Amino acid sequence: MPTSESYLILATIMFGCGVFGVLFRKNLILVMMSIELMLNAVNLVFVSATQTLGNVDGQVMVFFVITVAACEAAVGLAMVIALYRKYGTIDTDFLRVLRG
Amino acid sequence: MGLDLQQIQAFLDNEFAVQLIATAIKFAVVFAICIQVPPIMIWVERRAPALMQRRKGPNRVGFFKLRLWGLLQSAADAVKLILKEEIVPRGANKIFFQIAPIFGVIPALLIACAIPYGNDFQLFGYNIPLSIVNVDVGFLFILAVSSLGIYGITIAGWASNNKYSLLGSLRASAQMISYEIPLGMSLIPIVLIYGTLDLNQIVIGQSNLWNWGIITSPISFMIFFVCMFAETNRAPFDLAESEAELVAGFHTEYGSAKFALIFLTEYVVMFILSCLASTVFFGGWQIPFVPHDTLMQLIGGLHIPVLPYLLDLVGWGAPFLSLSLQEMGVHSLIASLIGVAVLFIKAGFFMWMYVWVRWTLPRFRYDQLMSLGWKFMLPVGLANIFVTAIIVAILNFK
Amino acid sequence: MNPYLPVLIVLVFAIIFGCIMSGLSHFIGPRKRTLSPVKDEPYECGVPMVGERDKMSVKFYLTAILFILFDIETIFLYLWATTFRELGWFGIVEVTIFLVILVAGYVYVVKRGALEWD
Amino acid sequence: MLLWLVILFPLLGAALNGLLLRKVSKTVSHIVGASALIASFACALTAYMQMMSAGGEGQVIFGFDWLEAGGFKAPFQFILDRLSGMMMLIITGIGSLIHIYAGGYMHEEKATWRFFSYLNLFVFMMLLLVLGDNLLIMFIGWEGVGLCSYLLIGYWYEDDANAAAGMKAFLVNRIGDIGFLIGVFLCFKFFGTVSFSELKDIIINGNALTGPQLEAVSWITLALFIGACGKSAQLPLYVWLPDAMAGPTPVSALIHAATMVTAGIYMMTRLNFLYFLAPDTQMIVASVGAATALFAATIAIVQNDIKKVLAYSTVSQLGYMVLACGVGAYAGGVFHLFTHACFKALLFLGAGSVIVAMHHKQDMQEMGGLRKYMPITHAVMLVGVLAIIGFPGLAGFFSKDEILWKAWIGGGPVIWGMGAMAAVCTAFYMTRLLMLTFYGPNRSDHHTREHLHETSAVMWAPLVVLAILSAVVGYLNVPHVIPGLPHLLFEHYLSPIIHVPAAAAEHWPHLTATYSHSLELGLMGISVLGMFLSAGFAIVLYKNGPSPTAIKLKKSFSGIHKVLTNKYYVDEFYFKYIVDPLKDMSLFLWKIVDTVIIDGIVNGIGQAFMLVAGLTSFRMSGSLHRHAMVVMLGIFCLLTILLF
Amino acid sequence: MTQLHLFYVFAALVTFCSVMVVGSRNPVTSAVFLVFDLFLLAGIYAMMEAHFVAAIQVLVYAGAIVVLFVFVIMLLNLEQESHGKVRVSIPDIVMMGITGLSFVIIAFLVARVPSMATVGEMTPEAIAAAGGNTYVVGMVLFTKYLWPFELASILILLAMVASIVIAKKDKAAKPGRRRTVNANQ
Repeated sequence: MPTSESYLILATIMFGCGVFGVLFRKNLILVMMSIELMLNAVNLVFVSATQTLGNVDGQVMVFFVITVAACEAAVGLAMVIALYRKYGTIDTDFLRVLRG
Repeated sequence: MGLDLQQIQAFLDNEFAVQLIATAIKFAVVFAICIQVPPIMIWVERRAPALMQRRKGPNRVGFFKLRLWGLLQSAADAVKLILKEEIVPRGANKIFFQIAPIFGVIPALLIACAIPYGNDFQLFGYNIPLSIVNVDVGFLFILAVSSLGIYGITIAGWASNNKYSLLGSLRASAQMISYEIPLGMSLIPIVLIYGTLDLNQIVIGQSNLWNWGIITSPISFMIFFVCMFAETNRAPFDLAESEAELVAGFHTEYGSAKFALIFLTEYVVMFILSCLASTVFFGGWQIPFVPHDTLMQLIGGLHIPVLPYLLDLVGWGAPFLSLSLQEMGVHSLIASLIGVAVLFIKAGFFMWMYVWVRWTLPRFRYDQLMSLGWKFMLPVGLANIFVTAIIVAILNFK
Repeated sequence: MNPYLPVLIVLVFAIIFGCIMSGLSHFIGPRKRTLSPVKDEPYECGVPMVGERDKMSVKFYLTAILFILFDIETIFLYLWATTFRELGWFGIVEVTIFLVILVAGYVYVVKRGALEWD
Repeated sequence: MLLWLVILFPLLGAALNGLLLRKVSKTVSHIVGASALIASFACALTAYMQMMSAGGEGQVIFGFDWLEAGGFKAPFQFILDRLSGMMMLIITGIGSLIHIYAGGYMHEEKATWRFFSYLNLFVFMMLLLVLGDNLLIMFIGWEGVGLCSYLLIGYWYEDDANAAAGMKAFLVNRIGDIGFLIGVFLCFKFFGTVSFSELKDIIINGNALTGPQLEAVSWITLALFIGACGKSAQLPLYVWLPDAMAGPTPVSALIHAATMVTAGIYMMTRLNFLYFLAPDTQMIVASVGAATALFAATIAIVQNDIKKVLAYSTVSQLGYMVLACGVGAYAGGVFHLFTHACFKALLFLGAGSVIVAMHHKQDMQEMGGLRKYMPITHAVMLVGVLAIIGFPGLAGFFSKDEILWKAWIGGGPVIWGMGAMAAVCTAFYMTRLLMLTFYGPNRSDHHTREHLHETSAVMWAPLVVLAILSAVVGYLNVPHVIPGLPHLLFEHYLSPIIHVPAAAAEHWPHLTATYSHSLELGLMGISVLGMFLSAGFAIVLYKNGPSPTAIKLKKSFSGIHKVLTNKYYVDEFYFKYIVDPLKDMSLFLWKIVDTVIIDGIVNGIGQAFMLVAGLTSFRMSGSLHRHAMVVMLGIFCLLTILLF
Repeated sequence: MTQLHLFYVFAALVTFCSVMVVGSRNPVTSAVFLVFDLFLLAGIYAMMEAHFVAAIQVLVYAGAIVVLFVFVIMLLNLEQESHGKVRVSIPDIVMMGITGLSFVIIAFLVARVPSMATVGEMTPEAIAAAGGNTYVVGMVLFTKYLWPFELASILILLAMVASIVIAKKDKAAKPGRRRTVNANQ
C-alpha cells in the first residue's frame, strides 16, 4: 500500500501542473482545464485522507467538489463562449478590458 | 503417463491463480463472441430486410455448394476491409485520426465484461462469477465506462477534417449524451425495486416471471428501450449518419481495418445494451418458471458421463464413470451455462428488434429527437422514479 | 483478487487489440501512392469540396451543459436509490425537495427555449 | 408546537395580504386578516389551556440557535407562563375582535391589503415581544411594533399631518429604544445573560449579588424604564401618542390602547425581580406614573376631539399602570392592563363607530344626541365609560381601586392623592365625552344628520363582546374588603411570576403586611364619592351640550383653560429647545461639516488615490496572468517563511 | 506486481498526463490527456477502495465535464494557440522558476508531515461489512450532509440558469442594452 505522503506528493505535482497552466497558458480553455487539474489534486488529497482517517466524509466531499466542478465548467465555459462571441478571441493576451 | 495430481492440486489451492485463469477464459470467450457479433448481425441486417421486402439478399458467397444462406458474405467483407489501403485525408490530424477508433473500442470491450452472463458457479470449491468485472458500484460501472464512448466518435469526426464528419460526430455525441440521462434515470427504479446495484443480484431478484423488470417497472423498460436505439445511433435515431445529409456521419473518412473497428464497436455496444436490457428487464439468465435451484437439482441428478468416457479413453476417467453430475461437482457450471444460453436468446431478441425497427420506422428529425429526449423522456423518467419510490415505500415501510 | 484487476487486464488487452486492428491495414494493406490530388481530399460525395469548416451551433454546447448538470442529478439519485430502504420516507422528502428545485431549473430551461432546435 | 402556530398565523396573514393578495377585493383581505388572528387566538387558547392544566408552570420552548458570539448566547426561544400566556390571549383575543371590526370600519377604503398586512404584522411582532424568552427577542418585537405603529399611523400617508405624526411616533420611540438597548447591554455586561429565565435564576436562586451588580441593577432598570416611557407613553415621552390618533381608529384601539402601549408595563412585570432590587428606580417609576396619570387627565378635560380625549385618557391610564409597577403592585398593574385593554378597546371602537357615522368628523362639539340614532353604540359606550370611571361593580372600579390602595400603602398619600385626582378628572372628562356625544340636541349639520344610522353588525358585534368583558372581568380581582365574593383571584394567579428577591424584601414591607379593612374601605369610599361628584358635575354642565355655566367657567379660568388646551405647551417646548436646535445643528453639520470638511476629505482621498492610481496603473496590464503571478509570488514568499 | 508498484506506474502516468495537459499546444490534445488523467485518477481511487468516487470520476468528470470542454473547443474551432511562435519573456522564465521552486518547497513540506495511523472506524473492512462503499457514502451524504445536499441542488439550478443566460443568444438583441467595450483598442 502506498503511504499517505505519496498521495500528497502526487497531488502536489498535479496541483503544480495546474498552477503552471493557469499562470502561463494564454488560452482560456486551457486555463480552465488547469483549474480542473487543481480540483482533481484536491480530490486526491480528500480520498487519501479518507483512507488515512478512516471515515468516508472525504469521499462525500469529493462528490460535492465534482458537483461544483461541473457547475463551474458549465458557467465558466459559457462565459468563454460569450467572450469569444464578443471579442472574437479567447487569448488572454488580447482580453484586457481591466487594463488600468 | 503421469499427470502430476499434486501439482494440479497445488495449483487449485491458489485462489488468485484460479480466478486469474477463470478471468482469462471468460474474457477469451466474451471477446470471441463480441468479434462474432458484427459479421452475424451484418448478415442479419442484409437478409432480414430482404425477407421483408421479398428479395433474396446476399446468398452467393460460400465454399463449393456450401453457401449457408450467404452467411460467409460477412466474413468475406471483413477480410476485404482489412486488406484495403489505408487513406488518411489531407489536413486531418494524423494521430487522432488513427487512435479515435481505439478510443471507441476500449469502453465497448470494458462494458462487455460487466454483464453477468450467467449465475455464479462453484468449481473446485471456488465461487466463480460469470461476469468478468464485479465491482462495488455495480452497473454504475457500465454507465460510467459507456459515457467514455463519446470520445471515440467526437474525435473521429473532428480529426477527419471533413465538415460532414464533424457535424455527424457532434450530432451523434449530442444525441448520446442527451439520451444518457433518461437511460440512467430508467434504471433508478430498478435499484429502488431490487435494492441493489449489482446486476447479478438484480437477476436473482427476478426469479419469477412476475418479478421481471418489465412487469415491475414497465415505464422504465419503455424509456430504456428507446434509449437503446438513441445511444447506438440506430434507426429511427440514426441522424448522425443520415446518408442523404451527412454522407456517412463521423466515419465518412474511415476505411480499411479502422472502419472495421468502428463497426465492431457499434455492434458490440448494441449487443451489450441488448444483454443489459434482458438482464435488467427480462430476467437475465433466469428461465421463466424454473428457479435456478430447481434447475441445478435437475441437472445435478443427471448421469451423463460424456466427459468421463472421453477421459477414460486416455485412461483416467474411470473413477468418475458412475458419478452423477452433482457428484462430479459440475452441475452448477452446467446450470450457469444454460443460463448463458437463455440470456443470449433474450439478447438475440433485442438484436432482432434493432433490425426490425430499422426497417420499419422512418427516421426522426433532429429537433424531434432532441425534444423527445429532453422534453418527454426526462420528465417521464423523473416522474417514474418518483412514483416508483412512493409505491415501493408504501409497500415496504409502513 | 482485486475486483479491478480484470478491468486492468481487459483495458490493456483492448488497447493492444485496438492498436493491432488500427495498424493492421497499415502493414497489410496495399500502399499505392497515386498522384491524383483528389484522392486524399475530404470526401463530400465525390463533388469538389465546398466552403470552409463552419462554426458549430451553440445548441450542442447548451445540450452538453444540461447533460452535465442532469448527470450530476442522476448520480445523486443513484446514491439515494442505494440507501432508499434505510432512509425511508425521510429520504423521499429530501429527494423531493432536491427534485423540486431542479425541476424549477428544468422548467426555466424549457421556457427559455434552450431545448429548441430550430 | 402550538405556540409556533400562534406566532406563525399572523405572519402568514401578513405575508398573504402583503405579498399575494394585492389585487383581490378588500373582503378577501379582511377575511384573511381576521381569520389569521382568529386561528391564532384558537391556538393560543389551546396552548394556554394546556399550560394551565399542566399546573401553570412556565415552559421554555426552544426554537433554534440564533445569536452566538463568544460567551454571548441568545437562542431563539419562547417563554409561555401565566404572564405571557395572559398577554398572548389579550393580544390575539382583542386583536381578533378589532380585526373583525376593522373590516367594517375600513369599508370605504379602496384597498385594504396594506392595512391588514400591517395589522397582522403588528400582532406578530407583539406576540414576539410578549413571548420572547430574552431581551433581544423582546427588542425585535419592541422595534417591530414601533415600526408597524409608524406604518399604521401614517396609513393615510397622502396627508402630511398623518405622515408627520407617524414620524413623530417613530422618533420619540427611538429615544426610548436607546434607553432600552443600553439596558440590554448593561444587563449582559453585568449578568452575562439576557434571558429572562436565566436572569431570574441568577437573582432569585443565585449567590448574593456583588456590589457593582447591585449598583448596575439601578441603572439597568432605569435604562429599561426609559424604553418603557417611550413605548408606554409616559412623561416626558408621551407626546407621540395623542398625535398617533391620526391613524385609523381600529389601529388606535389595537395599538395605542390595548396592546403596544402596554409593552412597557409587561416588560417591567417580566423583570419585576430586577425592579424590586432597585427601590430608587421604583420611586422614580411611581412618581412618573402618578404624574403622567394626573397630567394627561387634566389635558383630557378640555379636549374636543373625541379621539384625543381617549388618547389622553389612555396616557393617564397607562400612568396608573406604571404607578402600580412603581409601588410593587405588579399584579394590580397587569390587572389594570387587562381591564383597560377591554374597556379602552371598547371605547375606541365605539368612538370609531361614531366617527364613521359622523362621516369622519371627530369634534364632539358637532355631535350630540346620537343616542337616538345609534342605540347599540350608545349602550356599549355607556358600559365602557362606566367601566373606565370606576363605577362600582364594573371592571375599572376593581382594578383602579386596587392600584389606588397599593399607591396609598406603598407610595404614601401624595402619590395616592395624585392618583385619586386623576381618577376624579377621568370621571369628569369621560362623562363629558358621553354627554357631548350621545345626549342633548344634535349639533351637526343637516347633511350629516340625514345619514346618521347605526353601524353594521360586523362593527357592533365586537363591541358587544367587549362590553360584556368590560362589565365582568373586574370580578377576577375583588379586594378583600368586599365580602361574599372570591378574593384576589388574579393576584394569586400571577403570584408565581412575582418574586421579591430576599435581598430586597426589607424595602417592600407593605407587600406582606396586613392593613385594616376600614382604611381601605374609607379610601375606596373617598374615591367613589369623588367620582360620583365629578361625574355628576359633568352631567350638569354638559347634559344639553355645553351649558352656559360651562362656558362661563371656561371664561373665568381662561388662563388655565388656554394652558390645558395647548397641552401645557409641551410640544412647543420640545420644538423650541430640542427640535429646532437640533435642526440648526444639522444644518450646520450638513452645510459646513459635511459638504466642506467631510466631503473634502473623502473626495480628496479619492482624488489622491486616483492620482496615485493614475501614476501607477501602467503596471496594471489587465492581464489575468500578471495578477495570478503576483499571487504566486506572495505564496512563494509565504512558503519561504514557512520553510525556515 | 504489487499494488505499490501499480501505484507508481499510475502516478508516473498521471504526472506525464498532467504535464501534457498543460504543455501540449493543441487544446484537443490537452483535453484527451485530461481524460486520461481523470481515468487514471479513477484507477487510483479504485485502488484505494473508493469505488463510488472512482465511478463518478469517470462518469461525471471524464464522461461529461471534459466532453463539454471538447465541445467548446470544436465549437470555437480552436486548434492552435496564438499564432506564430510562443514568445517567452525573461520575467516569465523567472516566474516559472519561482513557481517550480514553490512546489518543490510544498512537496518538501508535505513529505515532512508524519504519516498518520488510521484513526476512524471506517476501515475498508468496516465499509464492506456495512454494505459497500456506495451505500456508506450514500448514508453519510443523506444524513450528515443533508443541507449541503439540498444546497447542491440550488447550485445546480443556478448553474443551469446562469449558463443559459450567458451562452444563449437572444433572438432579438435589444438595442441600447449591449455594452460597447472594445477589447482590442
